Amino acid sequence: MDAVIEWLVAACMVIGGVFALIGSIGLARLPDFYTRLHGPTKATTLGVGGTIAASLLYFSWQARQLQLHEVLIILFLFITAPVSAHMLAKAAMHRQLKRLKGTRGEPWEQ
Amino acid sequence: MELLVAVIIGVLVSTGIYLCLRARTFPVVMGLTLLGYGVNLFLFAMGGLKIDRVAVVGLNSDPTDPLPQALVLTAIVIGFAMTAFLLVLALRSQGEHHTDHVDGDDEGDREGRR
Amino acid sequence: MILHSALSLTFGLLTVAWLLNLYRLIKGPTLPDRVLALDTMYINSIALIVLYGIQVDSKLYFEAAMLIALIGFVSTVAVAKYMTRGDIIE
Amino acid sequence: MKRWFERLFPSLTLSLLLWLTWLLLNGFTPGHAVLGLVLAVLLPLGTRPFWPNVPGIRNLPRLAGFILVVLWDILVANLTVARKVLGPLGDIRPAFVPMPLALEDDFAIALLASTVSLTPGTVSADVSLDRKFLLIHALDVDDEQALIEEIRQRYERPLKEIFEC
Amino acid sequence: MSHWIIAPILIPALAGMLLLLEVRERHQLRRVTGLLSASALLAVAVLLWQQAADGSITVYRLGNWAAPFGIVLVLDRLSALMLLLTALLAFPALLYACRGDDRKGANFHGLFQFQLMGINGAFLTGDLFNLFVFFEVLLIASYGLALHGRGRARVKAGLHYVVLNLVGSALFLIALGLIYGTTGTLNMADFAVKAQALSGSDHTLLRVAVLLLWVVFGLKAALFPLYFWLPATYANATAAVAALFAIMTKVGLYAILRVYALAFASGPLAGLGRHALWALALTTLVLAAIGALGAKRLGTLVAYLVVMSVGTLLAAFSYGQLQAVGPALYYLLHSTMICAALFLLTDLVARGRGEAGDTIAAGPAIPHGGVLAVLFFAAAIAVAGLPPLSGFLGKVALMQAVPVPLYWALLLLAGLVGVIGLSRAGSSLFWRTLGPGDGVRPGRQRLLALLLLLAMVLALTLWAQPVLQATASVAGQLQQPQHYIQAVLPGGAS
Amino acid sequence: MNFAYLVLLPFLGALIPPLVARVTANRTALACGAALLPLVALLQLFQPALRVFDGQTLLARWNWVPSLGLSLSFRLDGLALLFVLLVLGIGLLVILYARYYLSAQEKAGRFYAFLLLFMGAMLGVVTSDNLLMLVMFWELTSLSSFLLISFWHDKSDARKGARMAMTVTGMGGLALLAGVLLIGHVVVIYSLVEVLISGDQIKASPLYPLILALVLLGVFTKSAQFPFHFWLPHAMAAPTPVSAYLHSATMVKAGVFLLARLYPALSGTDLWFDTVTLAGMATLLWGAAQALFQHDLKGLLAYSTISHLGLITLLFGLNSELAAVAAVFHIINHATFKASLFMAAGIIDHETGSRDMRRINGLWKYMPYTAVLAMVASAAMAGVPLLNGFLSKEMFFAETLESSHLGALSWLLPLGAVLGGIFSVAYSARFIHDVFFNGEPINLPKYPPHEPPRYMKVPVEILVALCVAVGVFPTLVVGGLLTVAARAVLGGTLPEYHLTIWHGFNTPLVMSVIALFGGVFVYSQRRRLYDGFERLPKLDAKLVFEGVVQRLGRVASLITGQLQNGSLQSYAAWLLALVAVVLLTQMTGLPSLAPQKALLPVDGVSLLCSGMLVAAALLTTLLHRHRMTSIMCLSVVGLMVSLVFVRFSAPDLALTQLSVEVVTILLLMLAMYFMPVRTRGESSVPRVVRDVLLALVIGGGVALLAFLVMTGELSSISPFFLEHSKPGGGGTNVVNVILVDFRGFDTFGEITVLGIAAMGIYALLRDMQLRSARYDSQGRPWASDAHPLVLVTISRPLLPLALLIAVYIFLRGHNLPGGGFVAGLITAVALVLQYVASGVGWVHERMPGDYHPVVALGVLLAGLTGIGSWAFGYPFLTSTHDHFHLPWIGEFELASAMLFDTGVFLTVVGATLLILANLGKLSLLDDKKEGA
Ligand code: NA
Ligand code: NA
Repeated sequence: MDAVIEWLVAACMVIGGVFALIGSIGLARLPDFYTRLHGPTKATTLGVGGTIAASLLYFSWQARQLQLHEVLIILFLFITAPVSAHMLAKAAMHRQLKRLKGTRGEPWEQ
Repeated sequence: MELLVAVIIGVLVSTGIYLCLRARTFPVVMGLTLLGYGVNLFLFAMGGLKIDRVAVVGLNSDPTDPLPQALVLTAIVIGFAMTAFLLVLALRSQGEHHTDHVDGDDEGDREGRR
Repeated sequence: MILHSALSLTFGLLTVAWLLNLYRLIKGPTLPDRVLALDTMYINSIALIVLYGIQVDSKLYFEAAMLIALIGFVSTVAVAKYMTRGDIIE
Repeated sequence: MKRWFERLFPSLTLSLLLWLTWLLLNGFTPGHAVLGLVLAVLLPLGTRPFWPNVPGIRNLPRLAGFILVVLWDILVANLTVARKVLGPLGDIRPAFVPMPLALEDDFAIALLASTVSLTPGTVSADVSLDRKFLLIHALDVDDEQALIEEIRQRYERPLKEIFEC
Repeated sequence: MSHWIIAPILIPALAGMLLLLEVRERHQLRRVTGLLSASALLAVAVLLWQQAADGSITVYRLGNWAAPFGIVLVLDRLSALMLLLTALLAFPALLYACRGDDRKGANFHGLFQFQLMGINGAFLTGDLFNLFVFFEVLLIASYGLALHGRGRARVKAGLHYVVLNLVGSALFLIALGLIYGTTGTLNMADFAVKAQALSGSDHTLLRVAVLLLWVVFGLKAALFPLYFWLPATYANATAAVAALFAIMTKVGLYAILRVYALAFASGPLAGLGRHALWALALTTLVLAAIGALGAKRLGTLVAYLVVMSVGTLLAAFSYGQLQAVGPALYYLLHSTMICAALFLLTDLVARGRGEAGDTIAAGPAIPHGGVLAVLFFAAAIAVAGLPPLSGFLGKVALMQAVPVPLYWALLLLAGLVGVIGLSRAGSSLFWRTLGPGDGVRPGRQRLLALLLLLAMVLALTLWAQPVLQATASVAGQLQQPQHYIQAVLPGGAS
Repeated sequence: MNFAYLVLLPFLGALIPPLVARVTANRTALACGAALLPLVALLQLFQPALRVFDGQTLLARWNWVPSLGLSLSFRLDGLALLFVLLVLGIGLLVILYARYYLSAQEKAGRFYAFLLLFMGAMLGVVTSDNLLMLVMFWELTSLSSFLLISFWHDKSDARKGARMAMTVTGMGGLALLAGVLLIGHVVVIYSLVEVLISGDQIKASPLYPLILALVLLGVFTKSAQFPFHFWLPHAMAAPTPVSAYLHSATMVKAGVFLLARLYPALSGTDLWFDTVTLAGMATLLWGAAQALFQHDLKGLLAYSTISHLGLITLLFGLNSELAAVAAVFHIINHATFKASLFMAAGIIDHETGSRDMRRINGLWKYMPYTAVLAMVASAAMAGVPLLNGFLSKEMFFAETLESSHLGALSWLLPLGAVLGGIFSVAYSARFIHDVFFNGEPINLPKYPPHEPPRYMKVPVEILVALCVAVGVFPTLVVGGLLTVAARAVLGGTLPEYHLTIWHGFNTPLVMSVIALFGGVFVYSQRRRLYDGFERLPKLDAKLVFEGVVQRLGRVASLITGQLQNGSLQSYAAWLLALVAVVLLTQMTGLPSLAPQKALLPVDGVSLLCSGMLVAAALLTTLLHRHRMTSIMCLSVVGLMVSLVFVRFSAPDLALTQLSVEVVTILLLMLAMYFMPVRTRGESSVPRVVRDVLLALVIGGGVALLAFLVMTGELSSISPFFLEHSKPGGGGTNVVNVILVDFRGFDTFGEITVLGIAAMGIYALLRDMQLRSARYDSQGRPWASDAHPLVLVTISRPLLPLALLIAVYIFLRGHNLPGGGFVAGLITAVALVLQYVASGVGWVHERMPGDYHPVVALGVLLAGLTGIGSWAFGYPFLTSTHDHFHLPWIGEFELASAMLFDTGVFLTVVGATLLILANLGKLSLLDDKKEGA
């Protein structure tokens, strides 16, 4: 049983790390600001989510008792991170940042 | 690790001091903030570095020195108050002098005039 | 044991992520890019702190991570608002 | 009786959320249950003027379903977006997609915008000043209309049911 | 148990908070609150001086924690004397401000009270980090006060003052860190004990720490090359504030004296930095005299006189085995009072001359300037060290105590420079008149405040002997740090 | 009545004239008021004078500052009596004279007050038994002289003359002070009683040359001895009564008085002879020669005074007892004839409106009576027989002949004396001839001149009468006084001397005759001499002095300007350079850098984190001109520092740092609205090099210090805290217990700082004028959406959630990381978020916008918690804590420290909001956005 949980914790952790990395790769690699904006959402959701899951499992397993308080981190992040992204998108549109060629649709006047 | 922290402190203090010596209020504020970080870390380091030895009674057998931490806390708060004051003062100065030069005149570098 | 390896691996992944954030922060080219990079760095730090908690088997660092999750976005919002309105409190 | 209850809990959802949060943080002990309850009453009461238009939840089971859907979408979308990010960049077809809003409540609109942003691949970039449109930036989309329809189906309609109907 | 010892901190703190609570800007109420607090402070200071005068050292353990673990307040003769001086200065300064200057900006009375709290705290505390905290209290309040009112010059000077002191605070923390890192304590008495026992690299580290402390205190005290901020700051501050600031440099001097007397008057680290302080003090004296000679405004001239007094005092402090401290403290009392009086006088003159202000040049005649001229003449005599006022007595006392030709020469030359500068200023301001101007005559309340300060100078002259005996007793106590240490650490060092 | 009270009478009397002047403008009444107390003093002097004539020395003494050796000690011996008589007698005459001299418009009350002030000071000088007291009165004479010279202070000449006089004599006074202190150092006591009998001790002391030099500096400046004579002619800008009184009869005699006074203590050495004689001779000749060429009546008299003072000095310098007697005698004589001459000059000035002898001619015709008086006095000055000047000059000639001190060059002395005599006769002749004869007056402002009012002549008459009386009956009139005075000077025994008019045909008489005829001859050659003098380069002492003072001022300004250049960068560089010096000088002596304990191993994450921190710090610095980027980099630094705290077991610090970080960014953003976004580079290369060097030295030094401390062993007071935290403080989080209990007083101060900062900021922000940018950094108008829907809607319900977290953080703080400060910051940030999202107006509709009371309540609560412990008999801030048990809920603990922490919480919330909200409101004053 312990080994299973240990593997589970490890898996969650690594998944989290991988998605955090992918998000940051997106941030570094994607061609314009608007596409880069999609990167961090990964880090937020699955990246942090994975590590939180790992932590949750780990401490519950350690204490032999469900420890859910880490969920709050995810909760807060889910509340706040979209606001950041939204505001940044507005800022970018206001600044009329260059879009990737071929982007369909128009950003709005701010 | 101690060396690493020492280097960090050194860099923070150096950059802080360099910025404090600039001619505009903004870099001075930035410099004082950096200097503040450096000094706080310095003060923090005075108790020695320990990993995962939080000074909570009953958690660790060999807890870290709590006193420098308390001092740094006080220093952080005071530093924040001072930074805020300086920043507003910088604005005030700019309002009065119509420049953000620390000496209130915008004739560029004073050394040229000597 | 597996946990230890996984921790090391994840730490490695996160630090590489950090480096990429720093790269974007330096490179820019625009201010929104930099703010985004900083924001991401903060979020990656949450993961890092949580992992560190697992590593040292301590829950004392949880609040730090929670704090970032709760109020870290305020600075991003402030900068974003600064960019669009100049005036963040109006 | 009812009015007394409403006055004590201007928003039951919020109070519940606070109480749960408190218990999550401190553990499920009797003492904290009481203290959490006190806080769950006092804090919303004290900050009542600050959230004038947060609507009550009319359909709790629908909310649970909605959350599950979103979580599932996040998981799936993450995988698709990961492929895009790691794959060749020439393939991606980003677009700004203005989506007409059926929601009328501010809070519901904000929740929709947040949901859109949370699911990888889309970011809600703006809400028109008249609250009639949501501007979505999508990382890779070939049919804007399909995207709009999907969002409408999976998020907007449930939200409307949860808050407005 | 007696709690009087903490009253000099709590009274202004309480008054400050009440003033902060008073949001409706009822000015008379604010003035009454401020003046009541200042009067109460004066009463308490007298009481505490009486308590300390018999040589007893009172220790107040905050939180009931024994030194060196908790913070202690220590009342000895030196701290009692400084408290008394502060209270004596604060009342007239506040009285002066209450004639209208207090309304030239927000929160004047609150800031004034907190300034007093900081100063008194610095004089009372027996803990080095707590000293830092009170330094910050008095600094942040002084920033606010220095900028009270309007004016470009004031803002520029204020900015310089603030930035330099922020750097100073950073240095202070470094020094404190080193002190803790080497001696493991923050209590002054405990530090004095432990400092003696250090060796090896800790010894060097402690030297650095203490020298940094001297730099920090020197910045507050306005020592060369750290005084450059002072003339502009003081000359541009509101008069009552400048008058109160006359004590500020003395806080720096006090800190040097306190730490030095406690830990470095004897033992293996004896005389740490003494020669450097001596040299810098004399340089300060010279440069301040030069500054006074070249001053173009009366306010600037007075500010340089403040710096001159700092050089004079610090040189005396750093001479020999503290044997000149008694006379130096007398001179400290004198110079604080007279410089404060001169700042007020400068303001009255500037008001009387209207547009011309305190510029040392021909200007409009001062309405009813005769009184001011007489007072200026008297104050000039006192500050230049001419007979028969306390300046002369102080100088004689210092010269007798510090028989060093260079010191004598510089002291006398500085006096001469004072005579030249003040006579030039006085004859320009009062005599080179260009007919009536738009100035106003000095009001009664302001004159009263000024007269109170001058009366103290007169008292220092008439009762020079008892005062000198008192300062000698202060010095005597300082020369026996073991009593202080014994009182703070009855069970020995930690 | 004790004679010492006499000295105080004039000081008291100084109060009378101003008081009288308030009642009446009557000049006679004023003069009477002024004369009253001096007259009383003079009359009261009779009794003590008799005792002095009996050979007694009267002493009186009050303690003042015994620890300085300063007492109010008075002595009345012969010398003092002589001077007291001069001061009071001539003083009264001058008051009488001034009654007529001053016009009705002049502020006579003030004049008399100053005059009496001087009189008191001068009496103090001459009756001092304590040398320190003597110096005090000495300086007082300078000060009162300053007031009197500048009596007509709307005249530039008067002001400058007064300042010059005071500067020169004041400087002398300071030197004298040093000299006196040195005497005190040698003799231990400042009383003349001791000093006068300790002459041998003083002269044997290695300090003697220094003492002599300093004392003589005082003497020479006061008595206008060459080369310090230049101030005296310019003091003639004073009203003539002042010139008559201070600058001929009394004050300038203070110098020679001191020579006489200290004669037993200091004279008798070669050094004394050389300096005093030489200075006297130089002054005698220079003054006499200059006097002849003065066209100003008072100028002539002034230089003549200088010359005569030189004569007296020379006599004292001769180290001969008889010479000293002659000197004292000449002091008396000079006082009488010179005072009367000044008064006469004043009358002439008064009646003609001019003092220029080139215009004043032939006054004999218009004011014969005055002319007679002036001519007699002039004759006395010239040393004409049957007048007092002749007698002392004879003695002077005789003494110069007696001295053999100069050896083969001894003849120089009589030669100089005769030369001086010749000039003396010449200028006296000029005074008589050029004024009263020599044709008709030219172009006088007042014409024709008349005799002055009757009583204006009385003082002159009295003085001239004295000149004649002494000249004819010396022994009778002045013999006794001279004897006692000279005895006081010489300290007991007197040499044999005879005050007779006729000593027979001897060399001095021949010298007198030569002087008389030579003088007349010189005067007859005046035209040629004047022409020659005109061709000499002129040196106006006043111009020179003013020039020197101004140049000093300029140089001083220049030096000051160099250091005090108004540049913050330079001030900061000085400060930091001093720190660098400390570090460089002290760190060289470090014994070893080897760590004393095992170092912690480095791991990859820490290394990378540090690397990023360093990079971010460097970037913050390098990019500081691109301000927003710099701020972003600074944020990274802040984040990394927080992580360092996490890493090294300081979660409390991490929490604090993180929340402060957010508030700081808010602050910076608020400020950036008004600040330029970018600036150009403006530091020169040398400046950058300097700053980099300073930064490296200090940064390196601090790093080294940190390393040494971290790797050293430390035994500190901390174990106490770990041990007592739970039992004593009732909390397990030791950091928090330190903050709210062990060192709660620090925290009390700290929150006070925060509160004050908020107050100060509020004060600064009020009526601040700032122009905000109308366009963003790229020149576009600002976006129109001030309150984005998503932000607004999400922020609002976040508030209760954040408050809940704040409560959580607050409550656990005592036992686990957290506490009032962090809780306060979370609350503040949540509230500020409302401002950011919904605007000031919206927020203030929902809660009061003035945070002053919150701050005050916070600090007050903390303070009152502290005071609360008084009720239990414990000191301020003593904490208490206890466990409680509630049914159903369980065990919980309450500590008074939590109340204190609530104070912290409130202060932080209040202060942060006070700062941020008011800074935010700043833009409301500036209506930049239309339709926003
Ligand atoms: Na604003
Ligand atoms: Na003539």
